Amino acid sequence: MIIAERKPLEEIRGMIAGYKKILVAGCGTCVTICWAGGEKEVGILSSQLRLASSGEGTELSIVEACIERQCEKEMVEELRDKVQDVEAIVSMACGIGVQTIADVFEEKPVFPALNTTFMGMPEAEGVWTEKCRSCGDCMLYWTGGICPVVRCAKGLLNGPCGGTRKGGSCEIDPEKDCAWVLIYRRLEKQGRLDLMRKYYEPKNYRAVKRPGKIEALKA
Amino acid sequence: MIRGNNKIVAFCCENSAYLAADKAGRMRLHYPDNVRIIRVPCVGRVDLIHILKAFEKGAAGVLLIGCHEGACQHLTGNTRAKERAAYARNLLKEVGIDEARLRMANIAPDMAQQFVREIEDMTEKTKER
Amino acid sequence: MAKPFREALKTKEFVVTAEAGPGKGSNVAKMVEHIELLKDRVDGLNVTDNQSAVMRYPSLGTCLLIKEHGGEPVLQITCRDRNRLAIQADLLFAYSRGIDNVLCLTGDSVDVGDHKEAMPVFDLDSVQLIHLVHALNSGKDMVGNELDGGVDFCIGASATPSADPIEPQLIKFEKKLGAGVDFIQTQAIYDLDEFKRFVEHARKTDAKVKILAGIVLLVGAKMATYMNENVPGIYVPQYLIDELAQAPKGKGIATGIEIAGRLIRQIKEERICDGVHIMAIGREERVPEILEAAGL
Amino acid sequence: MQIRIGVFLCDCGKSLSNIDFPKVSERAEKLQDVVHVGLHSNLCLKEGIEEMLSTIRDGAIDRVVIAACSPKLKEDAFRNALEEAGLNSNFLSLANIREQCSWAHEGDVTEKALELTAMAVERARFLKPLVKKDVPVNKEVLVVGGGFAGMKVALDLANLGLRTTLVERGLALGGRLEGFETNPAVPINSMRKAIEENRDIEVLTSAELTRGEGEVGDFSIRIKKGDEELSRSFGAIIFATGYRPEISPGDFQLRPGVNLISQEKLTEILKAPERLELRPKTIGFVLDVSDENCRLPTLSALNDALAVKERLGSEVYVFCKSLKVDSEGVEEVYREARDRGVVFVKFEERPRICSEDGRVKVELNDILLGDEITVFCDFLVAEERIMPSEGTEALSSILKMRIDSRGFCQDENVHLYPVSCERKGIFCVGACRGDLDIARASTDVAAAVLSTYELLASGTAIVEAERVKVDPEKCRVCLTCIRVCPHGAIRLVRVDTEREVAQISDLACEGCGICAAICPAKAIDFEGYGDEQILAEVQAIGESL
Repeated sequence: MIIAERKPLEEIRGMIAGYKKILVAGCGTCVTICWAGGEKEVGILSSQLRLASSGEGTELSIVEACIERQCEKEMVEELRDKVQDVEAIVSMACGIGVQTIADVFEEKPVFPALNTTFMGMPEAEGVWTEKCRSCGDCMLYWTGGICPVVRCAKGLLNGPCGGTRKGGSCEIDPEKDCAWVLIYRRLEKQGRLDLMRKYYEPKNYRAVKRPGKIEALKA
Repeated sequence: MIRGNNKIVAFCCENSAYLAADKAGRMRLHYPDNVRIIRVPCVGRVDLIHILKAFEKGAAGVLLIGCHEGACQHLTGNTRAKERAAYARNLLKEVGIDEARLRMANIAPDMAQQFVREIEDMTEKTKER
Repeated sequence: MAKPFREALKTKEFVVTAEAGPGKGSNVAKMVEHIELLKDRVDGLNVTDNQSAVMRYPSLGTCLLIKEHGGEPVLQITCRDRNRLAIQADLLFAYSRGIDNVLCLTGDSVDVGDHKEAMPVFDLDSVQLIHLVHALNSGKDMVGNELDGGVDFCIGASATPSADPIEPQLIKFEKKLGAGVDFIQTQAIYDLDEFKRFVEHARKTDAKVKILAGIVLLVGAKMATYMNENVPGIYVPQYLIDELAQAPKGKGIATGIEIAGRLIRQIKEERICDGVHIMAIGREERVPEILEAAGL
Repeated sequence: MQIRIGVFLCDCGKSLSNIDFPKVSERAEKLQDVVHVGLHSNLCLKEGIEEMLSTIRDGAIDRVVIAACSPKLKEDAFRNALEEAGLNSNFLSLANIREQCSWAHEGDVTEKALELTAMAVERARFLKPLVKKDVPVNKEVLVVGGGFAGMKVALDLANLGLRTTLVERGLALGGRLEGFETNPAVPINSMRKAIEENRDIEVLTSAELTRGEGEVGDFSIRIKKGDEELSRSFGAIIFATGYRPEISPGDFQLRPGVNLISQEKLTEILKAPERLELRPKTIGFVLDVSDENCRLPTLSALNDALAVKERLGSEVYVFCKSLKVDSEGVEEVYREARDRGVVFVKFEERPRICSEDGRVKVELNDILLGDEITVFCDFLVAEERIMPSEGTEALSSILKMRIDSRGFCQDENVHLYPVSCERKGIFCVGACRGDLDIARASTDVAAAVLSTYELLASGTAIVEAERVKVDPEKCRVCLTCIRVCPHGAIRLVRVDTEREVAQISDLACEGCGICAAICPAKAIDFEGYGDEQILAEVQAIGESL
């Protein structure tokens, strides 16, 4: 799932400065689940924007909306009526949703309210961690299902760096586990340490041509 | 422009603060009449948007009053409310509202005086607004 | 003129190298001073590459300076700041200017340095880097294109004998040996028993590899405690910290020099490994005293 | 459809003199959807209610706002009255103009009374009916732990006609009390026999819980017995997993050995005193070192002291700080021990204990004598610390219930005392929830049996259907509510062939609204405390009327 985080209010206000009527559009999928851009967050941001502009005595009227998925052109179409009445759109979706809205409503300025951060999973209530960097060349089969590309701070492929801290945490953050210590422990448990002893060639960074595009075989 | 109404909105847990308010009345512990109590089943029910809307409406201050820590009938309601209040204070700061206008307090059902003190404190704090 | 480092590795019984840390800025006067001071007393001057991810005068440039002043440079190269193209190009340049010793390192994370917002490259890791140098040595670049004018590098790698847990480190270390290295330079060691076990392990995988024990000069009890708490893979035993703590005020560094000298002497006398690499971080001018204390 | 709100003002027998009721009445009439405003003096009395009901009927009123005393006093009565009038009992909105208005402030509070009434009216406009519904509950009960408390629960429930399954991980029923010196003696053997003979109790020994799903009224439990895994359903679960004694040598300067012995070891000695080479001349007990409120260790030390006197004839010293004798019958045991010559020595500072010439030397300041004394004992019986049974943590995580900071079942929360836990339908009895003696465990059993009986006996439970409800269309299945519900009342349910959504169990829900506050999709509505209802009240604040 895509994980995002809301931008500071100041930055969002800077983008919409001068617009008097805006649409704040939430997205009901990934960013709702990661508490960044769902219906609840649309309400909070809108309320904050109203409070801030009334505090300054500027005029701002806000239309609130939240659709199922902003990354689908057809679903974004649902916003058309509301978009017609506003001067600008603040999208609370990931970068994909923002661009989809911008493509569909080309004539209106679209501003991102979130920073799209990574693909991850919920670790606990309200805590998400990055798990995949979509390298296009998955190697989880030989690392015990633990991705060194994303979970090792340096993305090393042949084992830990010398920075592993006492007990097996990462050089850059004692709170984070060294991915290679985790990989070692899991492979050891599975009796597959030979996988870790193998040499792995430098990674193919062209596994996916960027910008990526996939055309699935037609069934 | 949102006009100020000088009211204090107190979200009161019906297991503690609401009862303390009733008791204050029975004891005739007179306190400022600008407080508006909204009864909630647990202070953990209070959502960020409730707090923000109260300020949008022009409230001078917002209080979340729940049970003492460790004594929430729903275990985590009051601690969640505390975290939420801290988060809401950041949201308020972002819009230029004095964070002191939002406060989370913990009281027991029989603590009428404490309830009155909370109201008086907040009234005092928000007076020179 | 110093004897080539690779020659020393082959022929000398006890090899000594010292670390040279470039400064920030284009003024190389101090660097030159250190080079002049040390070039004839050690078998190699080993130049760090943006050490601790702090931007400095380049390793390659410093190696050239050493060459110009008649010293024997060892080029450290990390995977942090350059992708595979830049690394190969730098190596070709180095060799063309007579720099033919290279120490292959992963590199500290940019998060610990002074340009924390930089893009960490790590296109390759240290094992892959060793393979890359071998490819160049064989006259080809890493994708197999012929080189017009090959190279012949003496290849080194690092190891962390005091890491905890040690097992994953040893696996990676074995991969480095498997890739083929001429010498190993270790992280700072203080506990010789532990170090002996490490050497024994290394010899099992590669009996011929030369091992240089890392010696970091301790300047006081505070530094020792700090390193124990903050520098991964370094462990200073309590009795050494006590010894430093007992030193009279201002004499901590003297005690540190004595400790370093004692360690080196013991390594040499007991033939624990093939030499030492002295890291007198920021106090290169004290290296001669360490050598004296070690009886070298 | 047009909402018709009736506002009923009550001046509490004309006692609320700082409110100008005619003015409130006059202005309340202008509020949106208000079709009637009435002024009453004693709405809470029978006549008052009847008057209100006839007004409701005559005026075809469908939402009722009562501005009167605190809802904590008469809310239920008013709701019942609404039902009598054929209205849904949820169509009531109260304004507390007595305790929180008239009585709370000095001077005229007409404006505030008016605003409180307006808030209640605004809220009333958003009320939706709540339907009461019977839900079936499974009448079978799972009892975990076959010690004294577990056996007693099973027997008592069976006597009340509820079938139980008693799961014990050991080889046989009996638990820790077996062989324990108790006074009065606990008839473990006859209890065991009664259970064996009772057809309403199924006993599974050498069995353990492996999985637990569902909520009160419908728990699905997997039980592993040998190689077999049984799947069962229960309406309620009672935990009686007991405790584990632990001596902490760290509490003393000595390691447990010949001279410092455990209570368990003493029990062994007392069973076969003839095996001792030498009759011990002096035996000491030390209490209250790790925990001043130790009840079980105190009780057993007293019983043991008596037994030592009787069977070994030794001199007995009990070194203690506060000696908890507040449990039923313990005071008598204490008196008897004193009468029989057991010496109690009270200390403030922990005694210094060391080994000397093969005996244990206890040095302490006797606070009654006010002087240092030294006692040599042949044996010193160490106080045991009462710890949760092994596996308590695993078991509680299977059933998604919390344990307290010491690892006992049941959170340290006053609302849960004595035997409830945060999950409805799960009860904890006896020493699994702390240092409880037999008398207290028996009280627990009675409480849990009564609660279980009330919950399950009729086979159905009345709930307000969907008071807190997840809108399946809006649910994004982020699992947040499931993770945050303190009562474990929410689970994923398949709504159609493809989609699973969160669903709240009406029976297990305790109505706190934490889920509604946190749902990032705003998919959870809480009738009575829904967003639009709370915000309606907020909206009405400060509106000039």
